[in-house]
Formats: sequence, C-alpha cells, structure tokens
Amino acid sequence: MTLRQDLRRLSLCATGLSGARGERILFANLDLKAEAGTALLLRGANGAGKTTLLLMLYGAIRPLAGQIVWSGQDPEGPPFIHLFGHRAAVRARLAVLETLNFWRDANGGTKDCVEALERVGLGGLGSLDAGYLSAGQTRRLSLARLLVAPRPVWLLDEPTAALDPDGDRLVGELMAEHLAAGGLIIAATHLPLAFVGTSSEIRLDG
Amino acid sequence: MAFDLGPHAVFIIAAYLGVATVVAALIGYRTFEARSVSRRLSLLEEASGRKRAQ
Amino acid sequence: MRRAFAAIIVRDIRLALRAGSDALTLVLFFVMIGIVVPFAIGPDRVLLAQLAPAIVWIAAFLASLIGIDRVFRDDFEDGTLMLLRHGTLPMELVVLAKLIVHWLLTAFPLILATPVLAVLLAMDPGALWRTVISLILGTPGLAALGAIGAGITVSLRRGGLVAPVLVLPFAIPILIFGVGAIASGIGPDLTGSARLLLAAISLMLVAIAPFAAALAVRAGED
Amino acid sequence: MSHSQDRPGFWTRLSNPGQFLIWSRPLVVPLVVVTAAVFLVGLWFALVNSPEDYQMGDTVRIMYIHVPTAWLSQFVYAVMAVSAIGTLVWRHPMADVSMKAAAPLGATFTALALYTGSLWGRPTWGTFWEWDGRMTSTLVLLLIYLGIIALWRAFEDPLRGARMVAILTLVGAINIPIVKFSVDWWATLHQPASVLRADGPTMPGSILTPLLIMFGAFTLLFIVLHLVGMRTEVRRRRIASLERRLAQRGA
Repeated sequence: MTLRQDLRRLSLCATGLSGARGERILFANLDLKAEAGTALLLRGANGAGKTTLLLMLYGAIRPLAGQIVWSGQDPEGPPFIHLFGHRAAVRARLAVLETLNFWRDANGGTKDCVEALERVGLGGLGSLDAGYLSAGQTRRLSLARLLVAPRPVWLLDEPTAALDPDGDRLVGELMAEHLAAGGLIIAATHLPLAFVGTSSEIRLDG
Repeated sequence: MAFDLGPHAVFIIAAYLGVATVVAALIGYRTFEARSVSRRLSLLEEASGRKRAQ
Repeated sequence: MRRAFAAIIVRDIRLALRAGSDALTLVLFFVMIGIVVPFAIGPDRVLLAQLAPAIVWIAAFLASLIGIDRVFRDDFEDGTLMLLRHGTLPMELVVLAKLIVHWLLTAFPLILATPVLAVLLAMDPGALWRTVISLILGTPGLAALGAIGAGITVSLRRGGLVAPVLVLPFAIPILIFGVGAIASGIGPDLTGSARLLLAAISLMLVAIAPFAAALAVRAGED
Repeated sequence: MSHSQDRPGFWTRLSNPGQFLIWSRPLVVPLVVVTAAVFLVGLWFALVNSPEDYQMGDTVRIMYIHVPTAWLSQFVYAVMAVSAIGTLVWRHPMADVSMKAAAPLGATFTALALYTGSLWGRPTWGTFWEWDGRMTSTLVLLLIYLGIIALWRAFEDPLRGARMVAILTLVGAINIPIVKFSVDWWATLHQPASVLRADGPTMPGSILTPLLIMFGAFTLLFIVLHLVGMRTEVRRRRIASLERRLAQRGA
C-alpha cells in the first residue's frame, strides 16, 4: 500500500488562546493539548468559534492572546499541516486527476494520485472535469489531497459534511490510519465521528 | 502554367495563398475536432454500456 | 520547489485557456481601443501616425488595468490561496508565479496584437518595432503593479473595481517612458534613455511586487 | 429518443439532435466533393480563363475571392441571427448548435474579407489599410464576431450560454445596419467617396462568371463546414451529458 504515511511525531500545546469574530469574543484563554497519534475533537454549536480556532492553529488568523507551540517541529522546516474545510479548492474546468496532480506538486507530495483517487472512491473519474462532481465527490477529492502529500497534522472542519454513510466510513478509516501512522488530528464537528483511536474532546460554548 | 498576372502579381498571389492556407486550416481543424470528439464519444459510450445512433 | 512553481503556472494557464474564462478578451479590448480612436480623430493618416504610440500605450495601459482583478480572485474565493499558505512554495514565490501567468495571459497576447494596430494606425515599421520593444519592457511593470493591486483588494468583495484606480497613479511613469521610448517628439531623440528608464522601473516593480502582494494576501485572510 | 415511432415527423427529424445526426451523416461526403469541384472550376476561371479588367488590370482577380468572403461574412451573420431567433422564440435545440458552429466561420470569413480587401486596395491606395466606409464596417463586424465568440467561451455550460449569445446576436443584427450607415457617413465626411466602385451595374460577362462560380464555391464551403461543426457540437454535448451520468454512477 504505497499510500502508507511515515510521519514525524508532533504534539500541540496551546496556552491561553483567545479569539474573536468582529467584536464578539468567541473564546478566551483556552488551553489545548494533543499528543501524536491522538485526535482532539472540538465540539460546539455552529458559530461557537470552531472554525476560527482551526484557522488560528492553521496560522491564517492571529490569536488575540495566547500562544501555539508545535513541539517536535523546527519552525523553519517544511510545512506540516493540512487543512480540510468547507471550501474544497476545486475548479470546475480542471479535470479530477489534474487537480490532484496540482495539489501533490504544490504540497511537495510524492504519493501516486491514481491510487489516492481509488482510495477515496473516485477511481474511474480521473479524466472527468471536476465541475461534474457532486458535493460529496468534491469532498472526497479534497480528502485525496490529504493523502497525496502526507503531513503529520490534519485540521478537519466538519469532515463528514455532505458525505453519505460510506463517505463517513471512509473518513473514519482515513482518520484511523492517520492516527495509527503517528499523525495528529484536530477535528471540529457536531456530528459523531466513528473512528478507531484515542481521542479527547473539548467543548466551545462561544 | 506560367501565366502573367500583371504588375501587381505579388498581391494577387498573396491574397490567394492567404485565403488558401486559412481555408485549409479551417477544414483541418474542423475534421480534427470531429474525429477527436467522436473518438471520445465512442469511448464514453462503451463505458456507459449503451450504443446511441451514430 | 520548482515543481510547485511550475505546477501553479501550468494549472493557471490551463484554466485560462479552457472555456468559462475570459483570458483572451483582453486582447480584443486592446485592439478595440486602438480601432475606436480613429473614429474620434478621423481617418487622417498623418495625424494617426503621430498619435499612434500614445494610442497603443493607452490601450495596453487600460487593458492591463482591467485584467488585474482576476489575478487572485478565483483562488481566493475557492480556498486555493488559503491552502497555498502551507504549500512547499512560500507565498512570495506563489505570487511571482501568478505574476508571470498574469503577464503571459494579458501582456504577451497584447504584444502579439500590436502589428494589427500598427497597420490600422498607419505606423511605419520603425515605429512598430520601437513600440513592441517598449511594450516588452513596460508591461512587466504594469503586471507587477497589477499583482500588488490585486493582492490588496482580493479580500474586498467589490475589490474588482477598486484595484485599477489604486494602481493607476503608480503606473503613470511607465506610460510616460513607454510612449517616450517610441517617439520623443520634436526635441533630441531621447527614446534610448526612455527605454532604459522604462526597463529600470519595470525591474524594480517586479522585484518588490512578490513581497508586497504576499504580505497583502497573507493579511487579507485574517 | 424517438426510436419507438416508425417514421419520425418532419419537425422532430429537424429539431431532435439524435435525428439530426442520422439524416446529416450521408450528406457530408457528397457536399465535400461538390464543393471541391466547384472550387476547382472557379479557380480555373478566376485565375486562368478570364481576361484582366480594362480598369483595374489583373487585380480584379483578387475581387473574385474578396467579394465572396465579404458577402459570406454577412450571410453567416444572417444564419446566426435566424438561429438566434430559433433559440429564443421556438427554443429549437438545433438552433443554438447552429449558432455556436457558425460563429467561428463568420469571424474567419470576415477576417479573410479584410485581408483580401487590403491586398486589393494596396495598388490603388498605396497602403494596406485605408479607413474607407465598407472596409471599416467590415472591421467592426469582425469585432462583433470576436465578441460573440468570447461570450461563447465565457460560458462553461453551452446550454445556458446559448440564450445569452442569442440575445447578443439579435441586438447585433439590429445594430449592424446602423453601424454601416454611420461608418459610411464618417468615411465620406473625411474623404470623397472612394473611387473603388467594384460592383458597378454593368459587369462584363467575363468577370461575372468567375465571380458567380466563386460565390457558389465559398457558400458551399460554409455549408459543409457548418454542417460538420454542428455534428461535432451535438456530439460534444452528448459527451458532456454522458460524463455527468458517469459521475453520478460513480457517486
């Protein structure tokens, strides 16, 4: 299985984080701890700041206060985070395989794209324009993006949205494999996530 | 067939040559397009397992 | 690193040439501006020949300003820009790649279309050659300014209209030396020095654009 | 698909893309042969078998290809305008296919008309381009064609684009006479009527025959290319729907 991911073991330790959207403070001096091989689930109603927290960990949003430390990772090293969110970064006029090849090259991955497509259940659709894919299929293509360039940290924002039951099963399997390979997952979700692996939970009431 | 095209022969020849090449390109492109589209269509029809009227 | 750089350029060009994109309409716009002017000035060939350098440069100037919004807009809206922050390529190089694509899709076809305008505006071959040279030297600067304007306004929802207005004042030197490089009027022939200054401005702008635009893009999503 | 009927009615034969493919298939090869034949005869008359004109000398031979292409540039627009009406009024499925297939042909013939026109004018004007009335309005027509093609390319889904292009084409059809009139007025405003009156009432037979044959040749050429273009477009749309079905089956 060439898609096996040999990952560096990282752990997250964030202290005193506080974030806001506009003037509304979403959360204040929040502490997060997560070890390699474990998953941290962010629970909370919509608008509770789950996405903002994920984008903060991703580095897109600067925290109002507090500090994020990824131990086991030198800051100058190659990028180590994958973000899987609502915007699937898929262009309608680009073929499925072309999209995946682009993301493998852009993220410096080396895994085989066709096999990644098969793994997420889009096997025969490589030469199809991505515009023809359904919402569920587009998210599967986005999942494949995570497989072609293995990285230790996965930030998942509502991973099971727009997916049918065996889509959920696929997400569970991929998460389990990622944890087994020593990866770290932080997932924001209000639906139950079925996956094998140690996980802790944190609730954002916002 | 050396016929005399008069003093402005170069413009006449340029006109006919230009039109000939553009028309040839047009015909070439349309046949190429038709051939590649029907090849892709027959490919897809096998994949979808139904043969439509050609 | 190089693979990622090439991947961005190939993908953007492929997307631009597919249906559903209006990349080549800029060339049409450029030619149309050149064609419209004689309707206003009149078909007097001598007058047209004198004004031809200015007409060609104003057409190129406006065409490149209009194309600015598309540099980052699509990638910002579908989340690609967000994901590229953690690509192997630093954002500065991503912007450089997009700058190159922007130049290839807007300025390069413009330069190829210049002879069409030259015939319509009764330009002599010498003037045409100097125009092409000055466009080759000047358009990278316009593209660089465009990229900076695009980076700054990409997070604005209605940013598409603001960018040209922001960038236009900074592009005036390019216009001045661009036209100057073709025909420097009655005085001594300054086209040579105008050409050098034009090239200098373009180089400087292309050098600072990746850093300025990357900063703007990174801050944009905050 | 109307396979069940024994003899599809005339209208369905004309309007249903599947039927169109069936009845248009046998037409292509004979039409190509006829077009080639007429072209050969035309060229023989135009280049060899006709005397030069007493006024313009041999440059009249350029007229044998300039006038047909100039006429075609307007004939193709008429075809597109009729198809546009078909798309908007009767929602005829083949109408927008015909419109999409005709646009590039129209643009090419207009460009050829400009090309041959400037070569024809070169000996008399001394330059390749003179802003005279007819040539300038042909140039504006070319810009309209390029605009229409750009609009086709801007729409990802041709079905949705068809109605927009039909509207633009009809607006164009109304405006073209106005453009023609204003450009002629503009041209005569700045210079006396151009001396180049080619289609004078009395045209000697020796010029008329090559001209008419070349007329026929170019028109046949357009018909063949348009037919092939339409067949390709119908199949391209079938490919799109098959791909969509393939995606759904893959979900």
